[in-house]
Amino acid sequence: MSLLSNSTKRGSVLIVGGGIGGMQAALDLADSGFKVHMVQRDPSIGGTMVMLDKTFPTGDCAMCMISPKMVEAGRHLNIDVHTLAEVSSVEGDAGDFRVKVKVAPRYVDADKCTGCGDCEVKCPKKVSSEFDQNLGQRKAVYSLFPQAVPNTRAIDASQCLCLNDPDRKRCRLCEKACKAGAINYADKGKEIELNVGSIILSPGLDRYDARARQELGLGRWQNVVSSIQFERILSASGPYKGEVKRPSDGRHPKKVAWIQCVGSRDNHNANPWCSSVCCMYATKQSIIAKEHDKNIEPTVFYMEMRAFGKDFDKYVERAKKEYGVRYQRAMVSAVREEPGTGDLVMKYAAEDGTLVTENFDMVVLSVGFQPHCDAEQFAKTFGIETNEYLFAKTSPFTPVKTSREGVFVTGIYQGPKDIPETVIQGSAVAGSVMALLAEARGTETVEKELPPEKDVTGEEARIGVFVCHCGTNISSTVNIDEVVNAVKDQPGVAYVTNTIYACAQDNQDMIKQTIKEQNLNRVVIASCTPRTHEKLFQETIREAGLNKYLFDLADIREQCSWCHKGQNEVATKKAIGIVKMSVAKSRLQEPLQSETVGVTPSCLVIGGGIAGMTSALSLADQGFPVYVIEKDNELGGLVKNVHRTLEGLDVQEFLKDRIEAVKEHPKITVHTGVEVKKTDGFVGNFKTLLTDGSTVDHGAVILATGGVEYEPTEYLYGQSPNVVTQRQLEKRIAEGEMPKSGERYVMIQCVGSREEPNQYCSRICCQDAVKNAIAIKERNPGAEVMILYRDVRTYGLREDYYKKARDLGVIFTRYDVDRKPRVEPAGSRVNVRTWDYMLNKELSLDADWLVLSTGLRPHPSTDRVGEMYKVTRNPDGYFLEAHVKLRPVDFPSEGLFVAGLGHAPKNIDETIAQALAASGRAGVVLSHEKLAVSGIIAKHKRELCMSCLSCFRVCPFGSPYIAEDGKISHNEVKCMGCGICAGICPAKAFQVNNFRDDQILAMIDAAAESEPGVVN
Amino acid sequence: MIVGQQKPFDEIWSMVRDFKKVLVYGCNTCVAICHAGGGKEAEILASMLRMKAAQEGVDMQVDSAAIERHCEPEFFEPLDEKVRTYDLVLSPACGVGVNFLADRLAGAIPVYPGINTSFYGGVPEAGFFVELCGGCGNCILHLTGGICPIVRCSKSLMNGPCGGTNNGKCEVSDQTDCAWYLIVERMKKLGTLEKLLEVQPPRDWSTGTHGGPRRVSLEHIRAYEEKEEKNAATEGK
Amino acid sequence: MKSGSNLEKVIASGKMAVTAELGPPMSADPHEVVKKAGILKGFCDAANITDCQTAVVRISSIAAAVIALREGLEPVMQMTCRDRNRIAMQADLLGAAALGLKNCLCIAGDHQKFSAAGKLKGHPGAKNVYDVDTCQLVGIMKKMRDEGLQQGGDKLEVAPKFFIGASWTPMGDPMDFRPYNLKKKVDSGADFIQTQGIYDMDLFRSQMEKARNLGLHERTAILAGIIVPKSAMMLKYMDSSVAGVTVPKPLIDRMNKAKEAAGDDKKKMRELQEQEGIKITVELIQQALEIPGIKGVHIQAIEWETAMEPIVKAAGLYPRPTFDA
Amino acid sequence: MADVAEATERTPVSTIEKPQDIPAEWQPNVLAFACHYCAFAAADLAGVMRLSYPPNVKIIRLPCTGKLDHIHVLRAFERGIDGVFVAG
Repeated sequence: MSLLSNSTKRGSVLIVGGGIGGMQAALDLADSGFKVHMVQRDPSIGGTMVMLDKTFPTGDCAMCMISPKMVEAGRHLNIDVHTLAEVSSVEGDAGDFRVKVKVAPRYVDADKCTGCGDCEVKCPKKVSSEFDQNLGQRKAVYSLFPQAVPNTRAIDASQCLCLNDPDRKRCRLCEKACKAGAINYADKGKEIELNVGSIILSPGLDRYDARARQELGLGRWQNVVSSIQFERILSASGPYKGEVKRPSDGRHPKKVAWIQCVGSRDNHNANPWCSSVCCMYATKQSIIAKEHDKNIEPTVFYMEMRAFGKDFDKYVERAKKEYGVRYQRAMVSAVREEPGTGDLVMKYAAEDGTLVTENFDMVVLSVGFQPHCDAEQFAKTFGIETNEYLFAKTSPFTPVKTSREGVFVTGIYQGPKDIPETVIQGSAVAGSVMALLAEARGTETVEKELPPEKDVTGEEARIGVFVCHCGTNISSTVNIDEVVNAVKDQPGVAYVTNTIYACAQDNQDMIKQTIKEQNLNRVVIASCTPRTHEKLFQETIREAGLNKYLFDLADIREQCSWCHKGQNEVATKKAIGIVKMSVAKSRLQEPLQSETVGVTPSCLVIGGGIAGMTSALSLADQGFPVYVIEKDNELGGLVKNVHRTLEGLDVQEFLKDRIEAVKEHPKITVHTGVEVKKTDGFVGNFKTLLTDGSTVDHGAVILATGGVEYEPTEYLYGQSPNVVTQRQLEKRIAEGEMPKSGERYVMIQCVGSREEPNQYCSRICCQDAVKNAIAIKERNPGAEVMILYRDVRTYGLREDYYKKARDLGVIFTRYDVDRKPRVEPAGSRVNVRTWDYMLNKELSLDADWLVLSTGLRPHPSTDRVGEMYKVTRNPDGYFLEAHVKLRPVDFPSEGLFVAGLGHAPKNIDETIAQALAASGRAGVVLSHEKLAVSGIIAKHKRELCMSCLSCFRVCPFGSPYIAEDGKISHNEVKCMGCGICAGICPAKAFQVNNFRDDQILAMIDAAAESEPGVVN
Repeated sequence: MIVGQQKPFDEIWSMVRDFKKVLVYGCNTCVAICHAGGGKEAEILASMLRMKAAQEGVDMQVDSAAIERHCEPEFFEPLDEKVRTYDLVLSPACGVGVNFLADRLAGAIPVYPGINTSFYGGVPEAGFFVELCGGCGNCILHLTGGICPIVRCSKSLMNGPCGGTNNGKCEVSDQTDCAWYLIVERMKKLGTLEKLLEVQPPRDWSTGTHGGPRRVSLEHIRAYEEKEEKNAATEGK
Repeated sequence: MKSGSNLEKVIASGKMAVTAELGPPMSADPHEVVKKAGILKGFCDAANITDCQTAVVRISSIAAAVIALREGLEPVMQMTCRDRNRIAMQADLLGAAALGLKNCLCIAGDHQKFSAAGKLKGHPGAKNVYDVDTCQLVGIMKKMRDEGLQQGGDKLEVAPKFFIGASWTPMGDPMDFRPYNLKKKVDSGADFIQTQGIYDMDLFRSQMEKARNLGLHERTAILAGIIVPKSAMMLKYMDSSVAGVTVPKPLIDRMNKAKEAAGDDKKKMRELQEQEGIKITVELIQQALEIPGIKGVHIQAIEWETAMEPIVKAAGLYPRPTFDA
Repeated sequence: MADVAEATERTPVSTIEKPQDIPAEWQPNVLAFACHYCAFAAADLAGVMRLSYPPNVKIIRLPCTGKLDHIHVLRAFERGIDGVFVAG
């Protein structure tokens, strides 16, 4: 990497696109000392993921996972979010780019608007909502979706009555409704200049518009919907509130059909690539639909079921067995609407070729991805090359680097992929930027200076209570004055008042002022939910010199006024009860210090394969010393016996460079022929003893233990010389031994995969088979190649190579798991008999070479290493990451990361991306001298404890431990404050800060004293 | 450790219902570890009794307290007067504690047991207790590879197994391992199986409860008191 | 001669011994014992009188044995270690000898919680004794007989002459320890052994071979225990939940075939199964008697004493040998 | 260590009336213990979507329902709370 010689590097980054990939990169970089400018075209960040209802394979709800990240990004001190913004021009080079950004007018002043939504209620102009895919409606003044970040409203200039009236007289109802005076019809756009060190492109993709395929009837027949529309239908906050209904007559559909590969894997008027995610989201949608409504009968029409990811095959098996989803291997030629009923008639060819027409109540088209319409211009603006399909051009060895130095790419703009891979690439780009701008780390970020903390220990409680109107959201239902009067004379309350918008800047200043004037030592604010606003108010009172934990937030909006609209008298009584409970708790609050713990800025990498080496190099470039521990006597790992990538690049060459770079890098120490003997410590402070006797102090650990190939026992492997594995075949092709003309090669897929007890796809074997088949055919067209497959899973942009193999004459024949091919020796050749579903006959093939596509297994050392670091493995023996979708590189306990085959089978480029991601995540930890420990943790009183080990056995984070003196001690750094120890402790030796038993009992007493609400 | 289980609440209520002022007096050692009679459980039991009394319309005041251990007199001292103001002490301590406090109060007020004290046991996992020793006063674990046939074999056989084993389990219940099945396996692993071939003679059970209540007096600590006791005993005769 | 009992004489004469089983009733009326003794007489050399089998209260073994003796059927009294401590045991043994009983089988006895495997209430709350176990009881009886001494060491004026028996469950687990288990009983002084019910003949042959390798077949008389099956359901029950008994599938299938043959006629179904049961018992007896080291069979026709006659005759073990006084 | 948790003077025990037939206008006073991450978040979402439900319930936020202690539930009942709802 060419390092810029003299000009100083900028310590800031521009991120184009605020989807989950952009957000992950932004948070990693901002948390490790880099200023982030995020440019987003929509009025809110969130991208495609926020439109989804649930995600596979766990069924977690998308919004619950992404909204904490959006709130964090929205409020982060070092992340500036520019919405309704687009980059117009880029100059400069890596380390120093000058970027012009055009910001469209929003017509709402972000500083004043509190997102209360009163304007939206009054706006008369109804418009079809793009977010709800035109199934629902929004107003001209709108927020993209309820949990939008920033939740400042925006006015759709093309729809607003006033903005379309040249002299701005018409309507103006939103201006009247807005108490904060935030509406500004005269808002002009503006252009801003940013000077950044690096650019990350994560613009995401568009969805294929299925109307181009008229024969499927989207846009003509009402009950044909796109898959993203069906996501909105399933979503509880969607147009139908989560009730699965037909758009035509609102009836509950019984027979629902999904049609796969709409717009993907199809050359005429669609896209040739496979969009990678449709098979899985169709399976998920059919499961979730079935969960919503038992008598839905889902059917998925598909060519090949591409469930190649971790636990994906298990998910599909569950769909079949538990949810009765019917998978029909057939392509649907046409969808007609039955006149009068709105039902849909479909024609397709069954397996044995007979034509079938079948009626369905509803049809969902699984549409794929395609680049934005302005993708070509987008690439020109940033000066990067694209491949022929307008995706950003990258190499499998540098999957997140574009052709222009300093400009990186993450997410589906680099190629169709799933959410975890996008999040991995988000952290990977962060890792790469940290390496590029290492010396500029911390130069542009700001730390907030805070006044000294007032010591309130021992003081009588003087509580200040601020009851908020939240515009009309609370005051329209709860009588604020009644609440103020009811709380005024509560013991410990020194001052009570009300505020219009507690979270607005002016009200915040008023609160700080009052704390000083009234000499308050506790603050209770009665407004909205602590989940989004607690941090904000804690920082406010901290700025007034008060310890931030002397604060409690009474939720009288989401949990009172909003859900008891129209029952004012009852809601007011309940609000009083809620505020009294907060006051009761506040009286017993004590100031809490959040300790910090030092960080040893170095990293241990276990495993010297591609993953380990890539992580080591990236961390070393960031300036951190790295210790690589390799069991064998030389670096390289499994990739040692791989010659070419699918794209034909020389892997051995690349491997040699990587090993060279690792050996020469001054910051990397390599221990070969060595294993980890014993390890101890926690994030920032690990101490590991190696088998060669040396010990290493380090702040983070990356587990890159890798995998091994499955050694087959079936299909005569080992008994006949003509039976080889793909790896052995590749070696012989590379050494020129093969192929000879006239030879016939038969390949069998899924050997040792996708069958109990290994019910998972090893993901690389289809690529290997297609790669070798193409190599054979190109070298000697006379040679014959037949591939016996169950599902060819050449996902994403690899689809081209599957087509190329077919064009070169490779014959693909399907077999079923319960009618596997049978192999017998036949003189100097091998006879393979398999059932051909198309011909409905058994084929008998004499093959010169039988090539087995063998799967992958976790490396045998995975268990031992997992045991030592107390990280769990899934039933297949692979490491279990903290969260399948949003923390695919982390482990539940801090400071531990995973990369490569140890996590799950993956291709070389995906391993490299995950390795870069692990170095990015580790970089976040190691970039801090000190790690703050949250104040809300459990505190342990040793003098009460009799070491009965109950806590030791139930703590999910392993923070209680048996100390040298044989008694239980509590490691506060590992504690997450869940309080399970406090729940079980027979001696009450554990209490969780701010959730102590006496505080909870005080709240219970307060709840009991206030009479229940009366329903009228 | 000593393991016990709280008595069913109805049984406790039927014992307590006729009293006006009750103290639930927890012990914070063994019975707390087995979540049966510690300070926390005493508080919970007191709360349940108060509510039961209210439901039955019985006027009863129920308080809870707890001390470190009920088997050492000095721990009782701080609460001695307070305890005497009650007309019943419900002690969820182990049987030792109930006896000890009852002797201390010497009939001033009744002391009722709150738990059923059961056995000396191990705690293989949280909330799971298994009996491993019967306190027979004459240990023979060296003969059986560390597995006690007296307590873990339902028939305390010294020359087992009997005819009642059912694929490794005892005839008494299919959750109970046959001790002798385990002993044979253990002795095989230790390579001393032939030791089991010797017929063990009939045991001397007098060292256990069959020999009457036992006491241990450490001469190097209380030589003087022992002399006193001997003189008192000889004078008495 | 150790005790001079008829059973001892048969064994000593080298002929195959046959013992039967007589379960005394849960009643004070002796006529049940008399009736059963009458049926069994002549078809066995001696009949076991169970001692509160499955820990269920019945006429005591000694009393019922004496009744059987009076009816001319030689009894084998039983003594469990469950109900008496060593003092009561020795007192009862002296009493039994005084009343003329000569054979005694020492068994551990079913645990009181077992109580008839749930069919009856029993006394699960009773306090058991288990002061001594089977081997130790055999040792006590040997010491009383051969040394005229009580277990505690005091002298007996006249020593009781007993033909000492013990039980053996060859296929109970741990299977590989069972031969040593038998050796301990023989070392303690067991003169004859009656095994648990045998159905899996191959397994029993391999266990007997191990017993022979320890030389036990010359030091004691091993009688193979055969339980007469009355129905397929009984066979399945024994296989699944009677400790130490495994029933090979072919036997169960044979019984099922017999049952189905009767169609749905209840009465015929019972008869056909009983006939098949007797046929199976006879086959098992013949196979058992061919095993080297086996000195006889202990036929348990539980609550079906009338089956003894057809079985003993069909097995060619009739008439039983008799000896002048 | 030997703290005597005095019987509560504040609300004498006997005022808790015995369960007779329920008078028409009687309203239950319900208390919920909700885990911060899921149940409390669900209660918020109900508000965001303006779903309406009876106002008889008040929510106490816990870091995790694992933190709940028996005494919390019993204390609620003793103080006259009519129903406790734990969600997490």
